[in-house]
Amino acid sequence: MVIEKARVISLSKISNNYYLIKVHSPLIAREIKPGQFCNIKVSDTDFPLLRRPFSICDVENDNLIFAFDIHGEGTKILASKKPDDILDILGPLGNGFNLEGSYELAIIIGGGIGIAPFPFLVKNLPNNVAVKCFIGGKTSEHLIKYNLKNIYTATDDGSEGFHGNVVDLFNNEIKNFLTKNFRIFACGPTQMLRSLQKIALEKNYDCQLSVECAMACGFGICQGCPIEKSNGDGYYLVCKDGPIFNADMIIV
Amino acid sequence: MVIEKARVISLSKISNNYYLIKVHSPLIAREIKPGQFCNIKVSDTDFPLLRRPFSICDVENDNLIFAFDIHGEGTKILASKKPDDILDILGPLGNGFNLEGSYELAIIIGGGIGIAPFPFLVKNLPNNVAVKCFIGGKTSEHLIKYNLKNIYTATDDGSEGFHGNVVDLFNNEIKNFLTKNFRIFACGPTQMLRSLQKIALEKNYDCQLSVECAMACGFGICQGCPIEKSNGDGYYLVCKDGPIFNADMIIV
Amino acid sequence: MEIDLTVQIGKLKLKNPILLASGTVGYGNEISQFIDLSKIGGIVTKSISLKPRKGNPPQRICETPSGMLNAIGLANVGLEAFIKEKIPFLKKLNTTIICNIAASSIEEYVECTKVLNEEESIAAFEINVSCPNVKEGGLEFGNNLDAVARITEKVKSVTNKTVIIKLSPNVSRISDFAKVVKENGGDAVSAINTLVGTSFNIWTRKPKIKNITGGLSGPAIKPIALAKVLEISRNVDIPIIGIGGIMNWKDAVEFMIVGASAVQLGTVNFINPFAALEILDGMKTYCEKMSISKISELTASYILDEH
Amino acid sequence: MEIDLTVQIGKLKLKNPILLASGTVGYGNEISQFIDLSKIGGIVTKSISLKPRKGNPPQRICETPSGMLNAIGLANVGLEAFIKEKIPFLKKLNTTIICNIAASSIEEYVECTKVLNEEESIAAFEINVSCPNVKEGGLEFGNNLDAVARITEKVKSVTNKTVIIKLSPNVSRISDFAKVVKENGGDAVSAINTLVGTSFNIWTRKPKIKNITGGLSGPAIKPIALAKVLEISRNVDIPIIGIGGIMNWKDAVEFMIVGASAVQLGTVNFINPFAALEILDGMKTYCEKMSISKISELTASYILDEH
Ligand SMILES: Cc1cc2nc3c(=O)[nH]c(=O)nc-3n(C[C@H](O)[C@H](O)[C@H](O)COP(=O)(O)OP(=O)(O)OC[C@H]3O[C@@H](n4cnc5c(N)ncnc54)[C@H](O)[C@@H]3O)c2cc1C
Ligand SMILES: Cc1cc2nc3c(=O)[nH]c(=O)nc-3n(C[C@H](O)[C@H](O)[C@H](O)COP(=O)(O)OP(=O)(O)OC[C@H]3O[C@@H](n4cnc5c(N)ncnc54)[C@H](O)[C@@H]3O)c2cc1C
Ligand SMILES: Cc1cc2nc3c(=O)[nH]c(=O)nc-3n(C[C@H](O)[C@H](O)[C@H](O)COP(=O)(O)O)c2cc1C
Ligand SMILES: Cc1cc2nc3c(=O)[nH]c(=O)nc-3n(C[C@H](O)[C@H](O)[C@H](O)COP(=O)(O)O)c2cc1C
Ligand code: FES
Ligand code: FES
Repeated sequence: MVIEKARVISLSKISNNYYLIKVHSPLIAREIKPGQFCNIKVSDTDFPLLRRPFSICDVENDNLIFAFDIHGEGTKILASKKPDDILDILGPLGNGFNLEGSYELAIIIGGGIGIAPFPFLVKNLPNNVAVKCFIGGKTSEHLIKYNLKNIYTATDDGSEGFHGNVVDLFNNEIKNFLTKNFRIFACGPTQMLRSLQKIALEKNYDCQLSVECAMACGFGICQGCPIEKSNGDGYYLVCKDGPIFNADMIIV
Repeated sequence: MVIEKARVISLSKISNNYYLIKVHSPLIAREIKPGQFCNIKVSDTDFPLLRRPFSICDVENDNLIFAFDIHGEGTKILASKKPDDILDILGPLGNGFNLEGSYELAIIIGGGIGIAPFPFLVKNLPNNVAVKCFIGGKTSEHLIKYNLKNIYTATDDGSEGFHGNVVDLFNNEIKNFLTKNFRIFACGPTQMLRSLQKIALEKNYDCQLSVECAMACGFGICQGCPIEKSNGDGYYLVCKDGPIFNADMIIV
Repeated sequence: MEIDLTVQIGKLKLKNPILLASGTVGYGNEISQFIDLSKIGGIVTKSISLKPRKGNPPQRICETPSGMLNAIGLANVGLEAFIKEKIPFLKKLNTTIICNIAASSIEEYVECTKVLNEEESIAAFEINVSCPNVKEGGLEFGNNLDAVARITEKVKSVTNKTVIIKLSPNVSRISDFAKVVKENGGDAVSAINTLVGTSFNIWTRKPKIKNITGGLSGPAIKPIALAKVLEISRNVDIPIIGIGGIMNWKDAVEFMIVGASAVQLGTVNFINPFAALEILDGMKTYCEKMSISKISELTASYILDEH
Repeated sequence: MEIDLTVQIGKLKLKNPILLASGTVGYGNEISQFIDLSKIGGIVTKSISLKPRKGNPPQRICETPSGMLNAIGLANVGLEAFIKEKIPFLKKLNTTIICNIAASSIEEYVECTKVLNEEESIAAFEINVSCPNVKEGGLEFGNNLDAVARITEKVKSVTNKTVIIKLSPNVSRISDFAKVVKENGGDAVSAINTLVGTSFNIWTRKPKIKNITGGLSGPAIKPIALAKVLEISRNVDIPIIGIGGIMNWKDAVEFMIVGASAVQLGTVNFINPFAALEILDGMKTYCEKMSISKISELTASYILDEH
């Protein structure tokens, strides 16, 4: 965990209001693992006050790549960055995905910007593991396929792929993979994670969820990011104990 | 008095930490008179909260030119503007210099960034009026001669011209002009205006001072910018009754 | 879709919930060069005192993070000049005029109200008991329940117009003050006035504001103001005018949701004199989106899943 | 030039005036990965209560203009685990440990202090009477002079270590509270804790913070905090630890000028975990520039030309 003043290399708009930002950040690039995140100060003034958390989307040598959509003030400022601007980045943070254990197939489920952590995850999967990507979005405009393969798409408006939400799509297709020993990696809106969690628990699938919540510090000192333990005994901290949790650990 | 979204045409560093910014602002350009000022929102966020007042330095057709130095957050942001950025400008504000009446010679006295209002003033003087400019600064680096002629310089460190402050320089030279019917226009640090005012009142010179003070609105609704009347009966508002006052009207 | 924007403050019916806050638009003349004041709910005049006040010496204001401090010192033309010089102009604006009164004694409040009550053009009174400069034996009226009770009762006894008491936020339980206002016949409360703050120059070690302390306003105080309005709304049944850090229509809606029947815009006028109309438009669009036909339905529409 | 950075808080001597505020650095382990805590004045632990508290459900925090709201709900490991698990680590940091205690009854304050008094590594106690969650019959201790008086007196009676009472800013006259602290034997006060605030989602009409209201911290509250510290400094002769919105060394200096003997850094730790050391360096340079040989000379060095 370090703070690095990272130089912006490029900012590109991938579609709709989704952006990719690439920054030179060797120290963090060396350390960071799939599913971890960084907490970024998007301005060098006190506005906005807090850092903004973003999952690591991809790593190219000494460069970090983040995928983001414009949500409010902070991401608006981030989207206005130009090459050679400096970003103050705190990371790597969080636990990251658990890639250990025996599974032949990685099933990725991402809703909207929720695909952000997966390009880097796919890169780091054991060689013998196959990948299927389920990607959902409001419209075809909202589907992000950056660096992903074997893609099944779902759109709420039916403008591309399955007409409906990505969890239903997954639920329809899963029968084709039941023979395989698979692990699910999912990230997206809370609603999506809830419905997926329900299925995963019923069928008790091996399933890891990347969750989001408001954060101040991102490294465990403010206790601002609780998520309820399924065992009833209090809360985990999303920034330290998460953001990746097995489906059976938490109440999304 | 209007609010105009003005496009930045150019930003140039003239010396040390002095800058010129040129913006396309036809409505204000048509209206504004020498000695008036504009209240500028330097960002499109709520930080910094208040507008920043700047004297009109020059007008070229539909363009306004402001001269400024980096003082704090607001001017730092202003100095980071790039062509095609948009500035939110409120103006013209204030009374402006009084150019009426009979005088053959305009004596300009400016300290540091205090010369800002004078290029535009000189342009607008009656043709038959001659001009002498007394310019002071900490060092030669701090002397701004932009669009000014007939210049007498003074520096605190003696690195250029008279070794001392610009008011003393003026006081030494004035004997050469006493035959003439002159009017003094001055702008600069409060200390400078005070010492000049003292002389002007003693010798009762025709003298107009451009004063500064903290402002919120710039157009008379907050009452945040008082300056004491010399007649003891309360305060003028610098933004409405000023920023230009005859030396005998106020207590600087 | 036609949205009913009118709101009721006691006997007073406003065209819409947007008011301009006292001391932030003087007597309307400058701001009226930017916006047609007949389009908004009304304007609250700069605090009027019996005699003219020249106000505090400079420096009166300074900027703070997302806020500003002011110590204007209630500079105002005084009752007489207000009636002679200001009211005639205010009338022409054909907007609702709420006259804000400040005083240093209960008698002065009563005296001012009596005189101004004769002015037909004045629709209501806002009694400023919360200005840091107004003291009674060193104690601020605004922080003293008995003083607020007496002022409300005495002022009400000399006018039939709507009386709004402007509360101080510098207290532990603002709802206790709203309660005494109600008990003593006050028609409404406005909350909040500025919070006491200061700022020092570290090189001179002197206060940036000559008066040493000033009143903090602007976005910085919005969360505090919202909590005060919500506290009143949950504890006292009295119309509330919400004030504090409103910069855009979202902020105004937020104040109505937590309990305000109308809102006042202050500091934002200094930065964006068009704010009042922009905010009004934004609120209309919001009501359409949420298919709210009467904007007054927004008031205290908060949803709290408690216990 | 060698500058004496030490400051005195009652019997407690600090290496320098920079402390980390309660609840903003947990028990020191995470932040110690960024800065060497032995270099700063000390660390104030997250409020400890007799029994563990799991804290409030999410959402616990939200950002506001130049500030943030929090309602953590005093989540903490409880007295026993604190002693068993946290103190051993804290010792290793060799920094001054100030233990912050929160409780829901006077007895609980006394009980906690008694037990923790045995821990040599604890240099002083900061008694949090000002946490919005700590109530006595619905009334906050921190807003009740008698309660603060009794807590101070009772806690002092069971320890000889320095006792600092952390005051609530949600009161009319904070100096009255500092006075009773002094009268009842308290060694110092810290000011301020967070201000009550709220924020609502205008689309769901629900509070952004599950607890409905939260505590406002960050730069937004700095002018208020400075005014509170100045008020105490001008009215009561007791050491003050200044807290509220400190982001850089200038802010820290400003707090000392208005009366603080030391300062605590809170919210800034979340944004810049190096802040404590950066601020310390900045203060040293400032002292050199101003040729101040003992940093304690800064305390209450304000210059007010009054009347
Ligand atoms: C572990 C983690 C990983 C994330 N990864 C990504 C990513 O890879 N790409 C991406 O686009 N977004 C990601 N997010 C969400 C991202 O942090 C928010 O979109 C962003 O903080 C919004 O800031 P804003 O100023 O634009 O929005 P505003 O609404 O103006 O922000 C206001 C406050 O709310 C917080 N906030 C608002 N929305 C969220 C949210 N969904 N999650 C957490 N905090 C929020 C902000 O941090 C800020 O403190 C992630 C969030 C977390 C917790
Ligand atoms: C009528 C008028 C005309 C001016 N013309 C010019 C000009 O042509 N060129 C130029 O460089 N400067 C000019 N100034 C000064 C300029 O407004 C300040 O330098 C600027 O506001 C500083 O803002 P900041 O955020 O960089 O500094 P900060 O110190 O960060 O500003 C903090 C607050 O203090 C106020 N403030 C700080 N210094 C001054 C000051 N000297 N006068 C007024 N307010 C101040 C700011 O407006 C802001 O509200 C003028 C001021 C006035 C009143
Ligand atoms: C410069 C200034 C002057 C003010 N003068 C008065 C006044 O005379 N009477 C009064 O009741 N309130 C006065 N106020 C308080 C405002 O009416 C309002 O209550 C406060 O500013 C909070 O709202 P805001 O954050 O939108 O500015 C003044 C505020 C400012 C900033
Ligand atoms: C997330 C958070 C948790 C806090 N927890 C505590 C606490 O447990 N006990 C306490 O006395 N103060 C607590 N505080 C208050 C701080 O110690 C400090 O008084 C306040 O945040 C103001 O300082 P700041 O503006 O520098 O943050 C907390 C503050 C924050 C932001
Ligand atoms: S965000 Fe601060 S503890 Fe998790
Ligand atoms: S700056 Fe507002 S009245 Fe002059």
